[in-house]
Amino acid sequence: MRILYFAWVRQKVGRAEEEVAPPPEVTTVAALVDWLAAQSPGHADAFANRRTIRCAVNQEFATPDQAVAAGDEIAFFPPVTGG
Amino acid sequence: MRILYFAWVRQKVGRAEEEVAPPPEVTTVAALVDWLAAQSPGHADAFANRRTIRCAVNQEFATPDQAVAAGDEIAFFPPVTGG
Amino acid sequence: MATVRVQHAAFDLGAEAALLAAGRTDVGGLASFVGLCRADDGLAALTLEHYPGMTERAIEAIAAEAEARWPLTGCTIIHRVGRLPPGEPIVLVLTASSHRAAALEACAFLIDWLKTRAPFWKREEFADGRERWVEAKAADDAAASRWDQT
Amino acid sequence: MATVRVQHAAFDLGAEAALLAAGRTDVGGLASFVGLCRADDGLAALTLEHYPGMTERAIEAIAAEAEARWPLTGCTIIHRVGRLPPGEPIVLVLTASSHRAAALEACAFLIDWLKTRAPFWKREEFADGRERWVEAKAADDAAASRWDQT
Repeated sequence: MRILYFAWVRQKVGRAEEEVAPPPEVTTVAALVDWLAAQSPGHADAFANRRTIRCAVNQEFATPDQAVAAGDEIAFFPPVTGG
Repeated sequence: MRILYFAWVRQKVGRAEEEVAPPPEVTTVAALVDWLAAQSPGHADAFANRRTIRCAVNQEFATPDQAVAAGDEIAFFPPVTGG
Repeated sequence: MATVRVQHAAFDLGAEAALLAAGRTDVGGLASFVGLCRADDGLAALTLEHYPGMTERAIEAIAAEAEARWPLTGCTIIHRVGRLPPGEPIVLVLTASSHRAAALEACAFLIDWLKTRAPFWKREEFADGRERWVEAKAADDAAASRWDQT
Repeated sequence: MATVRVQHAAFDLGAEAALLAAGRTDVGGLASFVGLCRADDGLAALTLEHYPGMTERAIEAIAAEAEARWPLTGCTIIHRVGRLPPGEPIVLVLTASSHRAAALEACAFLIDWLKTRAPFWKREEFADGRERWVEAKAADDAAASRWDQT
Protein backbone atom coordinates (compact mmCIF):
# COMPACT_ATOMS: atom_id res chain seq x y z
CA MET A 1 0.00 0.00 0.00
CA ARG A 2 1.53 3.29 -1.10
CA ILE A 3 0.68 6.30 1.07
CA LEU A 4 1.14 9.89 -0.18
CA TYR A 5 0.95 13.06 1.94
CA PHE A 6 0.44 16.62 0.72
CA ALA A 7 0.66 20.16 2.08
CA TRP A 8 0.70 20.40 5.92
CA VAL A 9 -0.11 16.70 6.27
CA ARG A 10 3.18 16.00 4.49
CA GLN A 11 5.01 18.50 6.71
CA LYS A 12 3.62 17.00 9.94
CA VAL A 13 4.26 13.38 8.94
CA GLY A 14 7.74 14.44 7.82
CA ARG A 15 7.68 12.63 4.50
CA ALA A 16 5.93 12.84 1.13
CA GLU A 17 5.29 9.12 0.74
CA GLU A 18 5.83 5.71 2.27
CA GLU A 19 5.11 2.03 1.61
CA VAL A 20 3.11 0.44 4.43
CA ALA A 21 1.76 -3.04 5.14
CA PRO A 22 -0.99 -2.67 7.75
CA PRO A 23 -2.51 -5.76 9.39
CA PRO A 24 -5.39 -7.53 7.58
CA GLU A 25 -8.10 -5.92 9.74
CA VAL A 26 -7.29 -2.52 8.18
CA THR A 27 -9.84 -2.63 5.36
CA THR A 28 -11.20 0.95 5.26
CA VAL A 29 -9.83 4.48 5.01
CA ALA A 30 -10.94 5.15 8.63
CA ALA A 31 -9.13 2.05 9.92
CA LEU A 32 -6.03 2.98 7.94
CA VAL A 33 -6.04 6.47 9.50
CA ASP A 34 -6.26 4.91 12.99
CA TRP A 35 -3.36 2.60 12.20
CA LEU A 36 -1.21 5.32 10.57
CA ALA A 37 -1.81 7.72 13.48
CA ALA A 38 -0.11 5.23 15.78
CA GLN A 39 3.05 4.96 13.67
CA SER A 40 4.92 8.05 14.96
CA PRO A 41 4.38 11.35 16.80
CA GLY A 42 4.44 13.09 13.39
CA HIS A 43 1.69 10.80 12.10
CA ALA A 44 -0.31 11.35 15.29
CA ASP A 45 0.01 15.12 14.88
CA ALA A 46 -1.00 15.00 11.20
CA PHE A 47 -4.12 12.96 11.94
CA ALA A 48 -5.03 14.68 15.25
CA ASN A 49 -8.09 16.43 13.77
CA ARG A 50 -9.55 14.04 11.24
CA ARG A 51 -12.24 16.44 10.09
CA THR A 52 -9.54 18.56 8.46
CA ILE A 53 -8.09 15.65 6.46
CA ARG A 54 -9.22 14.58 3.00
CA CYS A 55 -8.37 11.28 1.32
CA ALA A 56 -8.06 9.91 -2.19
CA VAL A 57 -7.87 6.21 -3.06
CA ASN A 58 -6.25 5.48 -6.40
CA GLN A 59 -6.51 9.18 -7.29
CA GLU A 60 -10.25 9.49 -6.62
CA PHE A 61 -11.66 11.35 -3.61
CA ALA A 62 -12.71 8.82 -0.96
CA THR A 63 -14.89 8.74 2.17
CA PRO A 64 -13.81 7.19 5.52
CA ASP A 65 -15.82 4.03 4.90
CA GLN A 66 -14.24 3.35 1.53
CA ALA A 67 -12.40 0.04 1.18
CA VAL A 68 -8.61 -0.05 0.92
CA ALA A 69 -6.41 -2.99 -0.07
CA ALA A 70 -2.81 -3.94 -0.79
CA GLY A 71 -1.60 -2.28 -3.99
CA ASP A 72 -3.75 0.84 -3.56
CA GLU A 73 -2.33 4.35 -3.79
CA ILE A 74 -3.82 6.30 -0.90
CA ALA A 75 -3.29 10.02 -0.37
CA PHE A 76 -4.02 12.25 2.63
CA PHE A 77 -4.20 16.03 2.40
CA PRO A 78 -6.04 19.13 3.65
CA PRO A 79 -9.12 20.51 1.86
CA VAL A 80 -7.97 21.77 -1.53
CA THR A 81 -7.22 25.46 -2.16
CA GLY A 82 -6.37 25.80 -5.84
CA GLY A 83 -7.86 28.00 -8.52
CA MET B 1 -33.81 69.88 -35.64
CA ARG B 2 -31.32 67.34 -36.92
CA ILE B 3 -32.74 63.90 -37.71
CA LEU B 4 -30.53 60.79 -38.06
CA TYR B 5 -31.59 57.41 -39.42
CA PHE B 6 -29.83 54.07 -38.94
CA ALA B 7 -29.97 50.53 -40.36
CA TRP B 8 -33.18 49.73 -42.29
CA VAL B 9 -34.82 52.97 -41.20
CA ARG B 10 -32.01 54.77 -43.05
CA GLN B 11 -32.45 52.53 -46.09
CA LYS B 12 -36.22 53.09 -46.24
CA VAL B 13 -36.03 56.85 -45.74
CA GLY B 14 -33.26 56.92 -48.34
CA ARG B 15 -30.92 59.15 -46.39
CA ALA B 16 -28.74 59.03 -43.26
CA GLU B 17 -29.67 62.47 -41.94
CA GLU B 18 -31.64 65.61 -42.63
CA GLU B 19 -32.37 69.04 -41.12
CA VAL B 20 -36.10 69.59 -40.55
CA ALA B 21 -38.22 72.45 -39.21
CA PRO B 22 -41.56 70.95 -38.18
CA PRO B 23 -44.45 73.24 -37.19
CA PRO B 24 -44.66 74.44 -33.58
CA GLU B 25 -47.30 71.86 -32.56
CA VAL B 26 -44.68 69.10 -33.01
CA THR B 27 -43.43 68.99 -29.43
CA THR B 28 -42.99 65.25 -28.77
CA VAL B 29 -41.25 62.26 -30.37
CA ALA B 30 -44.66 60.78 -31.30
CA ALA B 31 -45.79 63.99 -33.01
CA LEU B 32 -42.47 64.23 -34.83
CA VAL B 33 -42.89 60.67 -36.14
CA ASP B 34 -46.40 61.54 -37.42
CA TRP B 35 -45.04 64.62 -39.16
CA LEU B 36 -41.98 62.83 -40.62
CA ALA B 37 -44.10 59.92 -41.90
CA ALA B 38 -45.99 62.41 -44.12
CA GLN B 39 -42.86 63.82 -45.73
CA SER B 40 -42.31 61.15 -48.46
CA PRO B 41 -43.26 57.59 -49.39
CA GLY B 42 -39.88 56.48 -48.04
CA HIS B 43 -40.55 58.15 -44.70
CA ALA B 44 -44.05 56.60 -44.64
CA ASP B 45 -42.57 53.16 -45.28
CA ALA B 46 -39.89 53.59 -42.62
CA PHE B 47 -42.44 54.61 -39.97
CA ALA B 48 -45.21 52.21 -41.06
CA ASN B 49 -44.84 49.98 -37.99
CA ARG B 50 -43.94 52.26 -35.12
CA ARG B 51 -43.53 49.46 -32.63
CA THR B 52 -40.37 48.40 -34.46
CA ILE B 53 -38.79 51.86 -34.29
CA ARG B 54 -36.61 53.14 -31.47
CA CYS B 55 -35.65 56.76 -30.85
CA ALA B 56 -32.85 58.70 -29.20
CA VAL B 57 -33.03 62.41 -28.36
CA ASN B 58 -29.63 64.03 -27.99
CA GLN B 59 -28.00 60.59 -27.89
CA GLU B 60 -30.16 59.21 -25.06
CA PHE B 61 -32.88 56.59 -25.62
CA ALA B 62 -36.27 58.33 -25.65
CA THR B 63 -39.95 57.34 -25.31
CA PRO B 64 -42.75 58.57 -27.64
CA ASP B 65 -43.95 61.14 -25.11
CA GLN B 66 -40.53 62.73 -24.71
CA ALA B 67 -40.31 66.44 -25.61
CA VAL B 68 -38.40 67.56 -28.70
CA ALA B 69 -37.34 71.09 -29.64
CA ALA B 70 -35.39 73.02 -32.23
CA GLY B 71 -31.69 72.28 -31.96
CA ASP B 72 -32.18 68.70 -30.81
CA GLU B 73 -30.41 65.74 -32.46
CA ILE B 74 -33.05 63.06 -32.90
CA ALA B 75 -32.28 59.56 -34.19
CA PHE B 76 -34.60 56.77 -35.37
CA PHE B 77 -33.48 53.16 -35.69
CA PRO B 78 -34.54 49.52 -35.21
CA PRO B 79 -34.02 47.68 -31.91
CA VAL B 80 -30.28 47.32 -31.42
CA THR B 81 -28.45 44.09 -32.33
CA GLY B 82 -24.83 44.58 -31.30
CA GLY B 83 -22.62 42.53 -29.02
CA MET C 1 -12.82 54.38 -15.37
CA ALA C 2 -13.50 51.98 -18.19
CA THR C 3 -11.62 51.87 -21.49
CA VAL C 4 -14.16 52.02 -24.33
CA ARG C 5 -13.32 51.80 -28.02
CA VAL C 6 -15.43 51.45 -31.17
CA GLN C 7 -13.22 50.54 -34.12
CA HIS C 8 -13.00 48.51 -37.29
CA ALA C 9 -9.57 47.11 -36.44
CA ALA C 10 -9.16 43.78 -34.66
CA PHE C 11 -8.29 43.79 -30.97
CA ASP C 12 -5.69 41.82 -29.01
CA LEU C 13 -7.27 39.96 -26.08
CA GLY C 14 -3.93 39.06 -24.49
CA ALA C 15 -2.56 42.60 -24.68
CA GLU C 16 -5.77 44.16 -23.35
CA ALA C 17 -5.89 41.69 -20.45
CA ALA C 18 -2.24 42.38 -19.64
CA LEU C 19 -2.97 46.13 -19.48
CA LEU C 20 -5.63 45.60 -16.79
CA ALA C 21 -3.18 43.67 -14.61
CA ALA C 22 0.04 45.54 -15.42
CA GLY C 23 1.88 46.98 -12.46
CA ARG C 24 -0.78 46.02 -9.93
CA THR C 25 -0.99 43.33 -7.29
CA ASP C 26 -4.62 43.79 -6.23
CA VAL C 27 -6.20 42.01 -9.20
CA GLY C 28 -7.37 38.54 -8.20
CA GLY C 29 -9.51 37.76 -11.24
CA LEU C 30 -9.71 38.81 -14.87
CA ALA C 31 -12.79 37.70 -16.79
CA SER C 32 -13.28 38.15 -20.51
CA PHE C 33 -15.85 37.53 -23.18
CA VAL C 34 -15.16 37.67 -26.90
CA GLY C 35 -18.11 37.49 -29.29
CA LEU C 36 -17.30 36.17 -32.77
CA CYS C 37 -19.02 36.10 -36.15
CA ARG C 38 -20.43 32.61 -36.88
CA ALA C 39 -20.98 31.20 -40.38
CA ASP C 40 -24.62 30.23 -39.80
CA ASP C 41 -26.83 29.46 -42.82
CA GLY C 42 -24.24 30.38 -45.44
CA LEU C 43 -23.38 33.74 -43.92
CA ALA C 44 -20.66 35.48 -45.94
CA ALA C 45 -20.19 38.49 -43.66
CA LEU C 46 -21.77 40.72 -41.05
CA THR C 47 -21.69 44.47 -41.42
CA LEU C 48 -21.99 46.40 -38.17
CA GLU C 49 -23.38 49.91 -38.23
CA HIS C 50 -23.40 52.18 -35.18
CA TYR C 51 -24.37 55.65 -34.02
CA PRO C 52 -21.06 57.51 -33.61
CA GLY C 53 -21.07 59.54 -30.43
CA MET C 54 -24.09 57.89 -28.85
CA THR C 55 -22.49 54.45 -29.04
CA GLU C 56 -19.48 55.50 -26.97
CA ARG C 57 -21.74 57.33 -24.48
CA ALA C 58 -24.03 54.32 -24.17
CA ILE C 59 -21.13 51.91 -23.59
CA GLU C 60 -19.58 54.25 -21.03
CA ALA C 61 -22.92 54.40 -19.20
CA ILE C 62 -23.15 50.58 -19.22
CA ALA C 63 -19.56 50.33 -17.90
CA ALA C 64 -20.33 52.89 -15.19
CA GLU C 65 -23.32 50.80 -14.13
CA ALA C 66 -21.09 47.71 -13.86
CA GLU C 67 -18.54 49.68 -11.83
CA ALA C 68 -21.33 50.82 -9.50
CA ARG C 69 -22.58 47.26 -8.98
CA TRP C 70 -19.26 45.42 -8.60
CA PRO C 71 -15.88 46.45 -7.11
CA LEU C 72 -13.90 46.40 -10.35
CA THR C 73 -10.26 47.43 -10.60
CA GLY C 74 -10.61 47.81 -14.37
CA CYS C 75 -12.87 47.28 -17.33
CA THR C 76 -12.28 47.32 -21.10
CA ILE C 77 -14.95 47.18 -23.80
CA ILE C 78 -14.02 47.15 -27.50
CA HIS C 79 -16.70 46.79 -30.17
CA ARG C 80 -15.85 46.46 -33.83
CA VAL C 81 -17.86 48.02 -36.66
CA GLY C 82 -17.80 47.60 -40.44
CA ARG C 83 -17.73 44.39 -42.46
CA LEU C 84 -16.59 41.24 -40.63
CA PRO C 85 -16.45 37.75 -42.18
CA PRO C 86 -17.16 34.57 -40.15
CA GLY C 87 -14.50 33.74 -37.61
CA GLU C 88 -13.73 37.39 -36.90
CA PRO C 89 -14.07 38.70 -33.33
CA ILE C 90 -16.81 41.33 -32.94
CA VAL C 91 -16.73 42.42 -29.32
CA LEU C 92 -14.43 42.19 -26.30
CA VAL C 93 -15.49 42.65 -22.69
CA LEU C 94 -12.78 42.43 -20.02
CA THR C 95 -13.29 42.93 -16.29
CA ALA C 96 -10.76 42.89 -13.47
CA SER C 97 -11.46 42.70 -9.75
CA SER C 98 -9.89 41.57 -6.51
CA HIS C 99 -12.58 38.87 -6.37
CA ARG C 100 -13.41 36.34 -9.04
CA ALA C 101 -17.19 36.47 -8.63
CA ALA C 102 -17.22 40.24 -9.23
CA ALA C 103 -15.13 39.91 -12.40
CA LEU C 104 -17.24 37.03 -13.76
CA GLU C 105 -20.62 38.57 -12.97
CA ALA C 106 -19.68 42.02 -14.27
CA CYS C 107 -18.43 40.47 -17.53
CA ALA C 108 -21.71 38.59 -18.08
CA PHE C 109 -23.70 41.71 -17.16
CA LEU C 110 -21.75 43.90 -19.60
CA ILE C 111 -22.23 41.64 -22.60
CA ASP C 112 -25.95 41.23 -21.82
CA TRP C 113 -26.46 44.99 -21.52
CA LEU C 114 -24.31 45.76 -24.58
CA LYS C 115 -26.59 43.54 -26.65
CA THR C 116 -29.70 45.46 -25.62
CA ARG C 117 -28.55 49.01 -24.82
CA ALA C 118 -25.75 49.99 -27.20
CA PRO C 119 -26.72 51.35 -30.63
CA PHE C 120 -25.24 48.81 -33.04
CA TRP C 121 -27.05 47.10 -35.88
CA LYS C 122 -25.95 43.98 -37.75
CA ARG C 123 -26.67 43.33 -41.41
CA GLU C 124 -26.13 39.79 -42.68
CA GLU C 125 -24.80 39.12 -46.15
CA PHE C 126 -25.14 35.58 -47.52
CA ALA C 127 -23.18 33.61 -50.08
CA ASP C 128 -26.17 33.70 -52.45
CA GLY C 129 -26.28 37.51 -52.40
CA ARG C 130 -29.22 37.93 -50.02
CA GLU C 131 -28.89 40.58 -47.33
CA ARG C 132 -30.97 41.14 -44.22
CA TRP C 133 -30.88 43.10 -41.00
CA VAL C 134 -30.57 40.94 -37.89
CA GLU C 135 -33.68 41.20 -35.72
CA ALA C 136 -33.41 41.83 -32.00
CA LYS C 137 -33.89 38.64 -30.01
CA ALA C 138 -36.35 38.20 -27.15
CA ALA C 139 -33.70 35.95 -25.57
CA ASP C 140 -31.30 38.89 -25.41
CA ASP C 141 -33.93 41.06 -23.70
CA ALA C 142 -34.57 38.24 -21.23
CA ALA C 143 -30.83 37.85 -20.57
CA ALA C 144 -30.47 41.58 -19.95
CA SER C 145 -33.58 41.82 -17.78
CA ARG C 146 -32.30 39.26 -15.26
CA TRP C 147 -29.91 41.96 -14.08
CA ASP C 148 -32.92 44.19 -13.21
CA GLN C 149 -34.07 41.73 -10.59
CA THR C 150 -30.93 41.76 -8.49
CA MET D 1 -12.08 17.16 -25.50
CA ALA D 2 -10.60 19.71 -23.14
CA THR D 3 -6.97 20.80 -23.11
CA VAL D 4 -5.64 20.43 -19.57
CA ARG D 5 -2.16 21.43 -18.42
CA VAL D 6 -0.50 21.69 -15.02
CA GLN D 7 2.78 23.57 -15.32
CA HIS D 8 5.08 26.06 -13.62
CA ALA D 9 5.52 28.17 -16.76
CA ALA D 10 3.30 31.17 -17.47
CA PHE D 11 0.52 30.81 -20.03
CA ASP D 12 -0.50 33.06 -22.92
CA LEU D 13 -4.20 33.98 -22.72
CA GLY D 14 -4.32 35.46 -26.23
CA ALA D 15 -2.61 32.48 -27.85
CA GLU D 16 -4.78 29.94 -26.00
CA ALA D 17 -7.97 31.81 -26.95
CA ALA D 18 -6.85 31.99 -30.59
CA LEU D 19 -6.32 28.21 -30.60
CA LEU D 20 -9.95 27.59 -29.58
CA ALA D 21 -11.24 29.73 -32.46
CA ALA D 22 -8.60 28.94 -35.10
CA GLY D 23 -9.96 27.57 -38.36
CA ARG D 24 -13.58 27.39 -37.18
CA THR D 25 -16.61 29.51 -37.88
CA ASP D 26 -19.03 27.95 -35.37
CA VAL D 27 -17.65 29.69 -32.26
CA GLY D 28 -19.92 32.56 -31.23
CA GLY D 29 -18.48 33.20 -27.79
CA LEU D 30 -15.20 32.71 -25.98
CA ALA D 31 -15.20 33.26 -22.22
CA SER D 32 -12.12 33.28 -20.05
CA PHE D 33 -11.13 33.61 -16.44
CA VAL D 34 -7.60 34.24 -15.19
CA GLY D 35 -6.93 33.99 -11.47
CA LEU D 36 -3.93 36.00 -10.25
CA CYS D 37 -1.83 36.14 -7.11
CA ARG D 38 -2.73 39.21 -4.99
CA ALA D 39 -0.34 40.95 -2.58
CA ASP D 40 -2.74 40.83 0.40
CA ASP D 41 -1.33 41.45 3.90
CA GLY D 42 2.30 41.67 2.82
CA LEU D 43 2.26 38.45 0.83
CA ALA D 44 5.67 37.81 -0.78
CA ALA D 45 4.70 34.72 -2.77
CA LEU D 46 2.34 31.78 -3.05
CA THR D 47 3.68 28.27 -3.52
CA LEU D 48 1.26 25.87 -5.16
CA GLU D 49 1.61 22.16 -4.48
CA HIS D 50 -0.40 19.52 -6.33
CA TYR D 51 -0.91 15.77 -6.61
CA PRO D 52 0.68 14.80 -9.94
CA GLY D 53 -1.53 12.40 -11.81
CA MET D 54 -4.66 12.91 -9.74
CA THR D 55 -4.68 16.65 -10.49
CA GLU D 56 -4.83 16.12 -14.24
CA ARG D 57 -7.49 13.40 -13.82
CA ALA D 58 -9.57 15.62 -11.55
CA ILE D 59 -9.40 18.58 -13.94
CA GLU D 60 -10.28 16.37 -16.89
CA ALA D 61 -13.30 15.08 -14.96
CA ILE D 62 -14.38 18.66 -14.16
CA ALA D 63 -13.99 19.63 -17.83
CA ALA D 64 -15.98 16.56 -18.92
CA GLU D 65 -18.76 17.61 -16.55
CA ALA D 66 -18.80 21.10 -18.12
CA GLU D 67 -18.89 19.57 -21.61
CA ALA D 68 -21.83 17.39 -20.55
CA ARG D 69 -23.76 20.38 -19.16
CA TRP D 70 -23.09 22.95 -21.91
CA PRO D 71 -22.60 22.63 -25.69
CA LEU D 72 -18.95 23.68 -25.79
CA THR D 73 -16.84 23.70 -28.94
CA GLY D 74 -13.68 23.82 -26.85
CA CYS D 75 -12.29 24.21 -23.37
CA THR D 76 -8.79 24.89 -22.02
CA ILE D 77 -7.69 24.74 -18.39
CA ILE D 78 -4.13 25.58 -17.37
CA HIS D 79 -3.13 25.65 -13.69
CA ARG D 80 0.29 26.74 -12.57
CA VAL D 81 2.24 25.18 -9.70
CA GLY D 82 5.39 26.18 -7.82
CA ARG D 83 6.32 29.58 -6.39
CA LEU D 84 4.42 32.57 -7.79
CA PRO D 85 4.91 36.17 -6.59
CA PRO D 86 2.03 38.70 -6.48
CA GLY D 87 0.83 39.80 -9.89
CA GLU D 88 1.51 36.40 -11.46
CA PRO D 89 -1.36 34.53 -13.14
CA ILE D 90 -2.22 31.24 -11.40
CA VAL D 91 -5.01 29.66 -13.40
CA LEU D 92 -6.62 30.03 -16.83
CA VAL D 93 -10.07 28.74 -17.78
CA LEU D 94 -11.21 29.25 -21.37
CA THR D 95 -14.50 28.06 -22.85
CA ALA D 96 -15.80 28.34 -26.40
CA SER D 97 -19.34 27.75 -27.59
CA SER D 98 -21.71 28.75 -30.37
CA HIS D 99 -23.72 30.58 -27.72
CA ARG D 100 -22.49 33.19 -25.30
CA ALA D 101 -24.48 32.02 -22.29
CA ALA D 102 -22.99 28.52 -22.55
CA ALA D 103 -19.44 29.87 -22.72
CA LEU D 104 -19.96 32.27 -19.80
CA GLU D 105 -21.75 29.79 -17.53
CA ALA D 106 -19.31 26.96 -18.24
CA CYS D 107 -16.37 29.27 -17.47
CA ALA D 108 -17.85 30.28 -14.09
CA PHE D 109 -18.71 26.64 -13.32
CA LEU D 110 -15.18 25.45 -14.14
CA ILE D 111 -13.42 27.93 -11.88
CA ASP D 112 -15.85 27.23 -9.02
CA TRP D 113 -15.36 23.48 -9.32
CA LEU D 114 -11.59 23.78 -9.78
CA LYS D 115 -11.41 25.59 -6.44
CA THR D 116 -13.17 22.80 -4.58
CA ARG D 117 -12.42 19.59 -6.52
CA ALA D 118 -8.88 19.76 -7.91
CA PRO D 119 -6.01 18.74 -5.60
CA PHE D 120 -3.95 21.92 -5.28
CA TRP D 121 -2.76 23.51 -2.05
CA LYS D 122 -1.50 27.06 -1.60
CA ARG D 123 1.17 28.07 0.92
CA GLU D 124 1.56 31.77 1.63
CA GLU D 125 4.97 33.30 2.32
CA PHE D 126 5.04 36.79 3.83
CA ALA D 127 7.60 39.58 3.70
CA ASP D 128 8.34 39.07 7.44
CA GLY D 129 9.23 35.40 6.88
CA ARG D 130 5.98 33.86 8.19
CA GLU D 131 4.51 31.02 6.16
CA ARG D 132 1.07 29.46 6.32
CA TRP D 133 -1.15 27.12 4.35
CA VAL D 134 -4.22 28.77 2.89
CA GLU D 135 -7.39 27.38 4.45
CA ALA D 136 -10.30 26.29 2.28
CA LYS D 137 -13.06 28.90 2.22
CA ALA D 138 -16.70 28.22 2.98
CA ALA D 139 -17.47 30.81 0.28
CA ASP D 140 -15.77 28.61 -2.31
CA ASP D 141 -17.83 25.61 -1.24
CA ALA D 142 -20.98 27.73 -1.48
CA ALA D 143 -20.00 28.98 -4.94
CA ALA D 144 -19.37 25.44 -6.14
CA SER D 145 -22.56 24.05 -4.59
CA ARG D 146 -24.81 26.43 -6.52
CA TRP D 147 -24.06 24.28 -9.57
CA ASP D 148 -25.56 21.27 -7.77
CA GLN D 149 -28.96 22.91 -7.67
CA THR D 150 -29.36 23.33 -11.42
